Amino acid sequence: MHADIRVATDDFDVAKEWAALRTRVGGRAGAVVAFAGIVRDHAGPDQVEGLFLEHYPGMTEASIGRILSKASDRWELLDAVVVHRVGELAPQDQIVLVLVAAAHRGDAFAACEFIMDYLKTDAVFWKKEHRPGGDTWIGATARDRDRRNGWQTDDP
Amino acid sequence: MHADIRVATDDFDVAKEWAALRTRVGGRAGAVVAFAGIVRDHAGPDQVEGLFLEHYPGMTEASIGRILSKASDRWELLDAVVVHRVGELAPQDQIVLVLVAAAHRGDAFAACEFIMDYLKTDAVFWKKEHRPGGDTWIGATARDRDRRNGWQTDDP
Amino acid sequence: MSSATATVVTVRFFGSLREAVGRDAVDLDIENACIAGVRKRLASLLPADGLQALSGQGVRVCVNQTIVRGNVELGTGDEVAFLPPVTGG
Amino acid sequence: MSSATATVVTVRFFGSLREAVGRDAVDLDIENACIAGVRKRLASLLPADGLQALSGQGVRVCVNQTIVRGNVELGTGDEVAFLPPVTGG
Repeated sequence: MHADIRVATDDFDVAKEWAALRTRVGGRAGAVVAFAGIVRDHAGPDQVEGLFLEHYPGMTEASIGRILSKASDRWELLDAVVVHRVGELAPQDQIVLVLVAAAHRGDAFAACEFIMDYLKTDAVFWKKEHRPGGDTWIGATARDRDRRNGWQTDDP
Repeated sequence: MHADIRVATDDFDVAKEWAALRTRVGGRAGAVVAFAGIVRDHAGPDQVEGLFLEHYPGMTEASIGRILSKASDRWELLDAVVVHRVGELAPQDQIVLVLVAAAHRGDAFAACEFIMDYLKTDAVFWKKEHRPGGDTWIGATARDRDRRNGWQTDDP
Repeated sequence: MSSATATVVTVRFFGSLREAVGRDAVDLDIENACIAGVRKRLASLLPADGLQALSGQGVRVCVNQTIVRGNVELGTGDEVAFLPPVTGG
Repeated sequence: MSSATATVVTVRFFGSLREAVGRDAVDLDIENACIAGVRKRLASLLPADGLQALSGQGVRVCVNQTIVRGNVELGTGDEVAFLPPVTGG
Protein backbone atom coordinates (compact mmCIF):
# COMPACT_ATOMS: atom_id res chain seq x y z
CA MET A 1 0.00 0.00 0.00
CA HIS A 2 1.19 3.50 -0.83
CA ALA A 3 0.82 5.72 2.22
CA ASP A 4 1.25 9.46 2.42
CA ILE A 5 1.19 11.37 5.70
CA ARG A 6 1.57 15.10 5.95
CA VAL A 7 1.15 17.54 8.83
CA ALA A 8 1.30 21.20 7.86
CA THR A 9 0.03 24.66 8.66
CA ASP A 10 -0.81 25.20 4.99
CA ASP A 11 -4.24 24.43 3.66
CA PHE A 12 -4.64 21.37 1.45
CA ASP A 13 -6.33 21.00 -1.91
CA VAL A 14 -8.74 18.06 -1.98
CA ALA A 15 -8.86 18.11 -5.79
CA LYS A 16 -5.09 17.87 -6.07
CA GLU A 17 -4.81 15.07 -3.50
CA TRP A 18 -7.65 13.16 -5.15
CA ALA A 19 -6.12 13.52 -8.63
CA ALA A 20 -2.68 12.42 -7.41
CA LEU A 21 -4.16 9.33 -5.76
CA ARG A 22 -6.15 8.48 -8.89
CA THR A 23 -2.94 8.73 -10.94
CA ARG A 24 -1.11 6.42 -8.53
CA VAL A 25 -3.79 3.73 -8.36
CA GLY A 26 -4.90 3.86 -12.00
CA GLY A 27 -7.49 1.19 -12.74
CA ARG A 28 -6.52 -1.03 -9.79
CA ALA A 29 -8.93 0.87 -7.55
CA GLY A 30 -12.66 0.37 -7.94
CA ALA A 31 -13.40 2.64 -5.00
CA VAL A 32 -12.09 5.92 -3.62
CA VAL A 33 -13.42 7.31 -0.36
CA ALA A 34 -12.50 10.75 0.94
CA PHE A 35 -13.28 12.36 4.26
CA ALA A 36 -12.67 16.02 5.04
CA GLY A 37 -13.12 17.49 8.49
CA ILE A 38 -14.05 21.16 8.61
CA VAL A 39 -14.20 23.76 11.39
CA ARG A 40 -17.91 24.40 11.91
CA ASP A 41 -19.21 27.91 12.48
CA HIS A 42 -22.37 26.98 14.35
CA ALA A 43 -23.60 30.11 16.07
CA GLY A 44 -24.84 30.40 19.66
CA PRO A 45 -23.23 30.49 23.07
CA ASP A 46 -21.31 27.36 22.20
CA GLN A 47 -19.85 28.90 19.04
CA VAL A 48 -16.30 27.94 18.19
CA GLU A 49 -14.52 31.03 16.92
CA GLY A 50 -11.43 29.10 15.97
CA LEU A 51 -9.11 26.22 16.73
CA PHE A 52 -5.45 25.95 17.52
CA LEU A 53 -3.82 22.64 16.69
CA GLU A 54 -0.40 21.60 17.87
CA HIS A 55 1.67 18.52 17.08
CA TYR A 56 4.95 16.83 17.99
CA PRO A 57 6.91 16.69 14.73
CA GLY A 58 8.03 13.14 14.06
CA MET A 59 5.97 11.51 16.76
CA THR A 60 2.71 12.76 15.28
CA GLU A 61 3.50 11.41 11.83
CA ALA A 62 4.56 8.11 13.40
CA SER A 63 1.27 7.90 15.31
CA ILE A 64 -0.64 8.37 12.05
CA GLY A 65 1.61 5.78 10.39
CA ARG A 66 0.62 3.23 13.02
CA ILE A 67 -3.06 3.96 12.36
CA LEU A 68 -2.57 3.44 8.61
CA SER A 69 -0.70 0.20 9.27
CA LYS A 70 -3.56 -1.08 11.39
CA ALA A 71 -6.02 -0.18 8.64
CA SER A 72 -3.83 -1.81 6.01
CA ASP A 73 -3.54 -5.00 8.08
CA ARG A 74 -7.28 -5.19 8.35
CA TRP A 75 -8.50 -4.24 4.87
CA GLU A 76 -7.21 -4.64 1.33
CA LEU A 77 -6.04 -1.11 0.57
CA LEU A 78 -4.13 0.28 -2.38
CA ASP A 79 -3.46 3.81 -1.21
CA ALA A 80 -4.08 5.99 1.82
CA VAL A 81 -3.41 9.67 2.37
CA VAL A 82 -3.75 11.63 5.59
CA VAL A 83 -3.20 15.37 5.51
CA HIS A 84 -3.63 17.14 8.83
CA ARG A 85 -3.36 20.82 9.51
CA VAL A 86 -1.88 22.46 12.58
CA GLY A 87 -1.75 26.04 13.81
CA GLU A 88 -4.63 28.51 13.95
CA LEU A 89 -7.77 27.54 12.05
CA ALA A 90 -10.90 29.59 11.47
CA PRO A 91 -14.49 28.43 10.94
CA GLN A 92 -14.96 26.85 7.50
CA ASP A 93 -11.27 25.93 7.34
CA GLN A 94 -10.39 22.38 6.42
CA ILE A 95 -8.71 20.46 9.26
CA VAL A 96 -8.04 16.99 7.98
CA LEU A 97 -8.28 14.93 4.82
CA VAL A 98 -8.35 11.13 4.72
CA LEU A 99 -8.30 9.55 1.28
CA VAL A 100 -8.42 5.80 0.73
CA ALA A 101 -8.40 3.74 -2.46
CA ALA A 102 -9.22 0.05 -2.63
CA ALA A 103 -10.35 -2.50 -5.17
CA HIS A 104 -13.69 -2.80 -3.36
CA ARG A 105 -15.90 -0.21 -1.73
CA GLY A 106 -16.42 -2.04 1.56
CA ASP A 107 -12.70 -1.91 2.29
CA ALA A 108 -12.40 1.76 1.30
CA PHE A 109 -15.37 2.89 3.41
CA ALA A 110 -14.39 0.91 6.49
CA ALA A 111 -10.74 1.92 6.37
CA CYS A 112 -11.50 5.62 5.87
CA GLU A 113 -13.87 5.71 8.83
CA PHE A 114 -11.51 3.60 10.96
CA ILE A 115 -8.62 5.97 10.22
CA MET A 116 -10.72 9.01 11.15
CA ASP A 117 -11.94 7.39 14.36
CA TYR A 118 -8.36 6.54 15.37
CA LEU A 119 -7.12 10.03 14.42
CA LYS A 120 -9.55 11.36 17.02
CA THR A 121 -8.21 9.19 19.81
CA ASP A 122 -4.69 7.99 18.97
CA ALA A 123 -3.05 10.60 16.75
CA VAL A 124 -0.66 12.92 18.59
CA PHE A 125 -2.33 16.32 18.28
CA TRP A 126 -3.52 18.83 20.83
CA LYS A 127 -6.49 21.02 20.11
CA LYS A 128 -7.57 24.25 21.72
CA GLU A 129 -10.98 25.73 21.01
CA HIS A 130 -11.46 29.47 21.00
CA ARG A 131 -14.95 30.31 22.28
CA PRO A 132 -16.58 33.55 23.37
CA GLY A 133 -16.13 32.39 27.00
CA GLY A 134 -12.44 31.68 26.58
CA ASP A 135 -10.03 29.03 25.34
CA THR A 136 -10.28 25.36 26.19
CA TRP A 137 -7.90 22.49 25.48
CA ILE A 138 -10.02 19.58 24.43
CA GLY A 139 -9.31 15.86 24.32
CA ALA A 140 -11.03 12.99 22.63
CA THR A 141 -14.62 12.69 23.85
CA ALA A 142 -16.24 9.63 25.41
CA ARG A 143 -18.11 9.30 22.10
CA ASP A 144 -14.80 9.37 20.20
CA ARG A 145 -13.45 6.61 22.43
CA ASP A 146 -16.64 4.59 21.98
CA ARG A 147 -16.29 4.84 18.21
CA ARG A 148 -12.66 3.76 18.35
CA ASN A 149 -13.42 0.92 20.76
CA GLY A 150 -16.22 -0.22 18.47
CA TRP A 151 -13.57 -1.21 15.93
CA GLN A 152 -11.70 -3.19 18.57
CA THR A 153 -14.82 -5.17 19.45
CA ASP A 154 -14.93 -6.22 15.82
CA ASP A 155 -11.36 -7.51 15.98
CA PRO A 156 -11.07 -11.22 15.27
CA MET B 1 -31.34 18.85 2.95
CA HIS B 2 -30.14 19.95 -0.43
CA ALA B 3 -30.13 17.02 -2.84
CA ASP B 4 -28.73 16.87 -6.33
CA ILE B 5 -29.22 13.87 -8.62
CA ARG B 6 -27.78 13.67 -12.10
CA VAL B 7 -27.57 10.83 -14.61
CA ALA B 8 -25.47 11.57 -17.67
CA THR B 9 -23.17 10.08 -20.29
CA ASP B 10 -20.63 12.84 -19.63
CA ASP B 11 -17.84 12.36 -17.14
CA PHE B 12 -18.06 14.24 -13.86
CA ASP B 13 -15.47 16.36 -12.10
CA VAL B 14 -15.06 15.38 -8.45
CA ALA B 15 -13.24 18.65 -7.67
CA LYS B 16 -16.06 20.75 -9.11
CA GLU B 17 -18.79 18.78 -7.30
CA TRP B 18 -16.86 18.93 -4.02
CA ALA B 19 -16.27 22.69 -4.33
CA ALA B 20 -19.92 23.36 -5.16
CA LEU B 21 -21.08 21.36 -2.13
CA ARG B 22 -18.58 23.15 0.13
CA THR B 23 -19.96 26.48 -1.11
CA ARG B 24 -23.54 25.42 -0.41
CA VAL B 25 -22.92 24.09 3.11
CA GLY B 26 -20.40 26.71 4.24
CA GLY B 27 -19.44 26.22 7.87
CA ARG B 28 -22.57 24.24 8.76
CA ALA B 29 -20.83 21.01 7.74
CA GLY B 30 -18.11 19.55 9.91
CA ALA B 31 -17.77 16.51 7.68
CA VAL B 32 -17.77 15.79 3.96
CA VAL B 33 -17.54 12.22 2.69
CA ALA B 34 -17.14 11.38 -0.98
CA PHE B 35 -17.25 8.04 -2.71
CA ALA B 36 -16.27 7.47 -6.32
CA GLY B 37 -16.75 4.17 -8.10
CA ILE B 38 -14.32 3.42 -10.90
CA VAL B 39 -14.18 0.79 -13.67
CA ARG B 40 -11.32 -1.49 -12.67
CA ASP B 41 -8.89 -2.79 -15.26
CA HIS B 42 -7.81 -5.92 -13.42
CA ALA B 43 -6.13 -8.17 -15.92
CA GLY B 44 -6.63 -11.90 -16.37
CA PRO B 45 -9.34 -14.11 -17.83
CA ASP B 46 -11.92 -12.26 -15.78
CA GLN B 47 -10.85 -8.88 -17.15
CA VAL B 48 -13.60 -6.35 -17.73
CA GLU B 49 -12.85 -4.54 -20.96
CA GLY B 50 -15.68 -2.10 -20.47
CA LEU B 51 -19.17 -1.51 -19.15
CA PHE B 52 -22.38 -0.39 -20.73
CA LEU B 53 -24.86 1.30 -18.39
CA GLU B 54 -28.47 1.98 -19.27
CA HIS B 55 -31.16 3.83 -17.36
CA TYR B 56 -34.85 4.72 -17.53
CA PRO B 57 -34.93 8.52 -17.63
CA GLY B 58 -37.20 9.84 -14.91
CA MET B 59 -37.67 6.56 -13.12
CA THR B 60 -33.95 6.20 -12.44
CA GLU B 61 -33.66 9.66 -10.93
CA ALA B 62 -36.78 8.97 -8.84
CA SER B 63 -35.26 5.71 -7.57
CA ILE B 64 -32.15 7.61 -6.47
CA GLY B 65 -34.34 10.27 -4.89
CA ARG B 66 -36.03 7.63 -2.75
CA ILE B 67 -32.62 6.37 -1.61
CA LEU B 68 -31.57 9.90 -0.62
CA SER B 69 -34.86 10.40 1.23
CA LYS B 70 -34.29 7.22 3.21
CA ALA B 71 -30.77 8.37 4.08
CA SER B 72 -32.03 11.81 5.05
CA ASP B 73 -34.74 10.30 7.28
CA ARG B 74 -32.14 8.24 9.07
CA TRP B 75 -29.21 10.63 9.50
CA GLU B 76 -28.80 14.37 9.96
CA LEU B 77 -27.60 15.44 6.53
CA LEU B 78 -27.03 18.87 5.05
CA ASP B 79 -26.33 18.02 1.44
CA ALA B 80 -26.17 14.96 -0.79
CA VAL B 81 -25.10 14.64 -4.41
CA VAL B 82 -25.34 11.56 -6.61
CA VAL B 83 -23.88 11.70 -10.10
CA HIS B 84 -24.18 8.50 -12.11
CA ARG B 85 -22.89 7.87 -15.59
CA VAL B 86 -24.57 5.83 -18.29
CA GLY B 87 -23.45 4.66 -21.73
CA GLU B 88 -20.16 3.01 -22.60
CA LEU B 89 -17.43 3.17 -19.95
CA ALA B 90 -13.84 2.05 -20.23
CA PRO B 91 -11.45 0.82 -17.51
CA GLN B 92 -10.36 3.66 -15.23
CA ASP B 93 -13.50 5.65 -16.05
CA GLN B 94 -15.48 7.05 -13.16
CA ILE B 95 -18.95 5.49 -12.82
CA VAL B 96 -20.58 7.12 -9.83
CA LEU B 97 -19.99 9.85 -7.29
CA VAL B 98 -21.75 10.09 -3.93
CA LEU B 99 -21.02 13.20 -1.89
CA VAL B 100 -22.52 13.80 1.54
CA ALA B 101 -22.11 16.69 3.97
CA ALA B 102 -23.22 16.60 7.60
CA ALA B 103 -22.47 18.39 10.82
CA HIS B 104 -20.93 15.20 12.22
CA ARG B 105 -18.74 12.57 10.62
CA GLY B 106 -20.72 9.55 11.79
CA ASP B 107 -23.78 10.74 9.86
CA ALA B 108 -21.76 11.56 6.74
CA PHE B 109 -19.94 8.21 6.65
CA ALA B 110 -23.01 6.10 7.32
CA ALA B 111 -25.21 7.94 4.82
CA CYS B 112 -22.60 7.83 2.05
CA GLU B 113 -22.09 4.08 2.43
CA PHE B 114 -25.85 3.48 2.78
CA ILE B 115 -26.52 5.42 -0.43
CA MET B 116 -23.87 3.43 -2.32
CA ASP B 117 -25.20 0.12 -1.02
CA TYR B 118 -28.72 1.02 -2.08
CA LEU B 119 -27.54 2.28 -5.48
CA LYS B 120 -26.23 -1.24 -6.10
CA THR B 121 -29.56 -2.91 -5.35
CA ASP B 122 -32.39 -0.40 -5.72
CA ALA B 123 -31.36 2.22 -8.28
CA VAL B 124 -32.83 1.66 -11.74
CA PHE B 125 -29.78 0.95 -13.90
CA TRP B 126 -28.81 -1.97 -16.06
CA LYS B 127 -25.19 -2.90 -16.49
CA LYS B 128 -23.50 -5.00 -19.15
CA GLU B 129 -19.91 -6.10 -18.76
CA HIS B 130 -17.72 -6.52 -21.81
CA ARG B 131 -15.27 -9.37 -21.22
CA PRO B 132 -12.95 -11.29 -23.52
CA GLY B 133 -15.47 -14.17 -23.46
CA GLY B 134 -18.41 -11.97 -24.41
CA ASP B 135 -20.94 -9.58 -22.93
CA THR B 136 -22.95 -10.27 -19.80
CA TRP B 137 -25.79 -8.34 -18.23
CA ILE B 138 -25.17 -8.32 -14.51
CA GLY B 139 -27.47 -7.69 -11.58
CA ALA B 140 -26.83 -6.92 -7.96
CA THR B 141 -24.84 -9.73 -6.35
CA ALA B 142 -25.80 -11.72 -3.27
CA ARG B 143 -23.11 -9.73 -1.47
CA ASP B 144 -24.68 -6.46 -2.63
CA ARG B 145 -28.04 -7.61 -1.29
CA ASP B 146 -26.45 -8.67 2.00
CA ARG B 147 -24.92 -5.23 2.39
CA ARG B 148 -28.23 -3.52 1.65
CA ASN B 149 -30.11 -5.85 3.98
CA GLY B 150 -27.55 -5.17 6.70
CA TRP B 151 -28.88 -1.62 6.88
CA GLN B 152 -32.43 -2.92 7.24
CA THR B 153 -31.45 -5.15 10.17
CA ASP B 154 -30.25 -1.99 11.87
CA ASP B 155 -33.62 -0.33 11.39
CA PRO B 156 -35.34 0.58 14.64
CA MET C 1 -62.51 -3.25 -32.25
CA SER C 2 -62.70 0.19 -33.90
CA SER C 3 -59.78 2.59 -33.55
CA ALA C 4 -62.06 4.95 -31.63
CA THR C 5 -62.23 2.50 -28.71
CA ALA C 6 -58.70 0.99 -28.94
CA THR C 7 -56.32 1.64 -26.08
CA VAL C 8 -52.88 2.77 -27.26
CA VAL C 9 -49.97 2.22 -24.90
CA THR C 10 -46.22 2.48 -25.28
CA VAL C 11 -44.24 -0.54 -24.16
CA ARG C 12 -40.53 -0.16 -23.30
CA PHE C 13 -37.86 -2.78 -22.81
CA PHE C 14 -34.61 -2.25 -20.92
CA GLY C 15 -31.24 -3.95 -20.56
CA SER C 16 -31.20 -7.65 -21.36
CA LEU C 17 -34.92 -7.51 -22.26
CA ARG C 18 -34.29 -4.82 -24.84
CA GLU C 19 -31.75 -7.13 -26.41
CA ALA C 20 -33.99 -10.20 -26.07
CA VAL C 21 -36.94 -8.59 -27.82
CA GLY C 22 -34.75 -6.75 -30.32
CA ARG C 23 -36.24 -3.29 -29.80
CA ASP C 24 -36.40 -0.67 -27.08
CA ALA C 25 -40.03 0.41 -27.44
CA VAL C 26 -43.21 -0.28 -29.32
CA ASP C 27 -46.61 1.43 -29.46
CA LEU C 28 -49.45 -1.05 -29.22
CA ASP C 29 -53.20 -0.96 -29.85
CA ILE C 30 -54.54 -3.36 -27.27
CA GLU C 31 -57.98 -4.93 -27.03
CA ASN C 32 -57.82 -5.73 -23.34
CA ALA C 33 -56.69 -2.58 -21.59
CA CYS C 34 -54.49 -4.29 -19.02
CA ILE C 35 -51.07 -5.89 -18.60
CA ALA C 36 -52.45 -9.26 -19.77
CA GLY C 37 -53.70 -7.51 -22.90
CA VAL C 38 -50.20 -6.15 -23.50
CA ARG C 39 -48.65 -9.60 -23.11
CA LYS C 40 -51.22 -11.11 -25.48
CA ARG C 41 -50.54 -8.46 -28.09
CA LEU C 42 -46.76 -8.86 -27.70
CA ALA C 43 -47.13 -12.62 -28.28
CA SER C 44 -48.14 -11.85 -31.86
CA LEU C 45 -45.21 -9.50 -32.40
CA LEU C 46 -42.18 -10.98 -30.66
CA PRO C 47 -40.09 -14.09 -31.19
CA ALA C 48 -40.82 -16.83 -28.66
CA ASP C 49 -37.57 -16.41 -26.71
CA GLY C 50 -38.08 -12.65 -26.48
CA LEU C 51 -41.58 -13.16 -25.13
CA GLN C 52 -40.35 -15.74 -22.66
CA ALA C 53 -37.67 -13.33 -21.40
CA LEU C 54 -40.40 -10.88 -20.36
CA SER C 55 -41.64 -13.48 -17.86
CA GLY C 56 -38.14 -14.31 -16.64
CA GLN C 57 -36.98 -14.36 -13.05
CA GLY C 58 -36.75 -10.95 -11.42
CA VAL C 59 -38.49 -9.12 -14.26
CA ARG C 60 -40.71 -6.34 -13.00
CA VAL C 61 -43.45 -4.48 -14.81
CA CYS C 62 -43.94 -0.73 -14.54
CA VAL C 63 -46.82 1.47 -15.51
CA ASN C 64 -45.92 5.12 -15.87
CA GLN C 65 -42.65 4.49 -14.05
CA THR C 66 -44.21 2.82 -11.03
CA ILE C 67 -43.71 -0.87 -10.39
CA VAL C 68 -46.99 -2.76 -10.44
CA ARG C 69 -47.98 -6.28 -9.48
CA GLY C 70 -50.70 -8.33 -11.11
CA ASN C 71 -52.94 -7.35 -13.97
CA VAL C 72 -53.25 -3.58 -13.70
CA GLU C 73 -55.73 -1.70 -15.92
CA LEU C 74 -54.33 0.62 -18.56
CA GLY C 75 -55.52 3.69 -20.43
CA THR C 76 -54.44 5.32 -23.66
CA GLY C 77 -51.11 7.07 -23.30
CA ASP C 78 -49.90 4.82 -20.49
CA GLU C 79 -46.30 3.71 -20.63
CA VAL C 80 -45.64 0.09 -19.74
CA ALA C 81 -42.05 -1.01 -19.11
CA PHE C 82 -40.43 -4.38 -18.59
CA LEU C 83 -37.44 -4.14 -16.23
CA PRO C 84 -34.88 -6.89 -15.73
CA PRO C 85 -32.97 -6.98 -12.40
CA VAL C 86 -31.27 -3.66 -11.72
CA THR C 87 -27.87 -2.69 -10.41
CA GLY C 88 -26.21 0.71 -10.16
CA GLY C 89 -22.92 1.98 -8.90
CA MET D 1 28.49 16.20 40.44
CA SER D 2 30.96 17.48 37.85
CA SER D 3 29.77 18.62 34.44
CA ALA D 4 31.72 15.75 32.91
CA THR D 5 29.36 13.23 34.47
CA ALA D 6 26.10 15.24 34.24
CA THR D 7 23.35 13.93 31.99
CA VAL D 8 21.85 16.58 29.71
CA VAL D 9 18.38 16.00 28.42
CA THR D 10 15.85 18.12 26.58
CA VAL D 11 12.38 18.27 28.10
CA ARG D 12 9.43 19.31 25.95
CA PHE D 13 5.91 20.31 26.93
CA PHE D 14 2.89 20.23 24.65
CA GLY D 15 -0.62 21.64 24.55
CA SER D 16 -2.08 22.56 27.92
CA LEU D 17 1.17 21.50 29.64
CA ARG D 18 3.16 23.94 27.53
CA GLU D 19 0.83 26.67 28.73
CA ALA D 20 0.86 25.42 32.34
CA VAL D 21 4.64 25.42 32.62
CA GLY D 22 5.03 28.58 30.55
CA ARG D 23 7.58 27.22 28.08
CA ASP D 24 7.76 24.66 25.30
CA ALA D 25 11.16 23.14 26.06
CA VAL D 26 14.06 23.27 28.47
CA ASP D 27 17.51 21.65 28.51
CA LEU D 28 18.31 20.15 31.91
CA ASP D 29 21.45 18.87 33.64
CA ILE D 30 20.12 16.07 35.79
CA GLU D 31 21.85 14.27 38.63
CA ASN D 32 19.70 11.16 38.54
CA ALA D 33 19.59 10.03 34.93
CA CYS D 34 15.95 8.98 34.92
CA ILE D 35 12.41 10.37 34.72
CA ALA D 36 12.34 10.86 38.50
CA GLY D 37 15.53 12.89 38.14
CA VAL D 38 13.84 15.07 35.53
CA ARG D 39 10.82 15.65 37.78
CA LYS D 40 13.07 16.52 40.72
CA ARG D 41 15.03 19.00 38.62
CA LEU D 42 11.81 20.53 37.21
CA ALA D 43 10.53 21.04 40.78
CA SER D 44 13.27 23.65 41.28
CA LEU D 45 12.44 25.42 38.02
CA LEU D 46 8.67 25.44 37.60
CA PRO D 47 5.82 27.10 39.49
CA ALA D 48 3.91 24.64 41.70
CA ASP D 49 0.80 24.51 39.49
CA GLY D 50 2.91 23.89 36.40
CA LEU D 51 4.70 21.04 38.13
CA GLN D 52 1.41 19.61 39.33
CA ALA D 53 -0.01 19.71 35.78
CA LEU D 54 2.78 17.35 34.67
CA SER D 55 1.32 14.69 36.96
CA GLY D 56 -2.28 15.38 35.90
CA GLN D 57 -4.76 12.81 34.70
CA GLY D 58 -4.00 11.35 31.30
CA VAL D 59 -0.53 12.89 31.04
CA ARG D 60 1.93 10.56 29.36
CA VAL D 61 5.69 10.71 29.32
CA CYS D 62 7.75 10.06 26.19
CA VAL D 63 11.43 9.38 25.77
CA ASN D 64 12.69 9.95 22.25
CA GLN D 65 9.12 10.00 20.98
CA THR D 66 8.15 6.68 22.53
CA ILE D 67 5.67 6.55 25.38
CA VAL D 68 7.21 5.09 28.52
CA ARG D 69 5.84 3.92 31.83
CA GLY D 70 7.62 4.13 35.16
CA ASN D 71 11.05 5.47 35.88
CA VAL D 72 12.99 4.90 32.68
CA GLU D 73 16.74 5.53 32.61
CA LEU D 74 18.01 8.40 30.49
CA GLY D 75 21.24 9.29 28.69
CA THR D 76 22.66 12.55 27.44
CA GLY D 77 20.86 13.78 24.36
CA ASP D 78 17.61 12.04 25.22
CA GLU D 79 14.42 13.97 24.62
CA VAL D 80 11.76 13.70 27.30
CA ALA D 81 8.26 14.96 26.54
CA PHE D 82 5.15 15.46 28.63
CA LEU D 83 1.99 14.87 26.62
CA PRO D 84 -1.50 15.81 27.78
CA PRO D 85 -4.46 13.85 26.33
CA VAL D 86 -4.43 13.93 22.53
CA THR D 87 -7.08 14.40 19.90
CA GLY D 88 -6.78 14.83 16.17
CA GLY D 89 -9.21 15.28 13.30
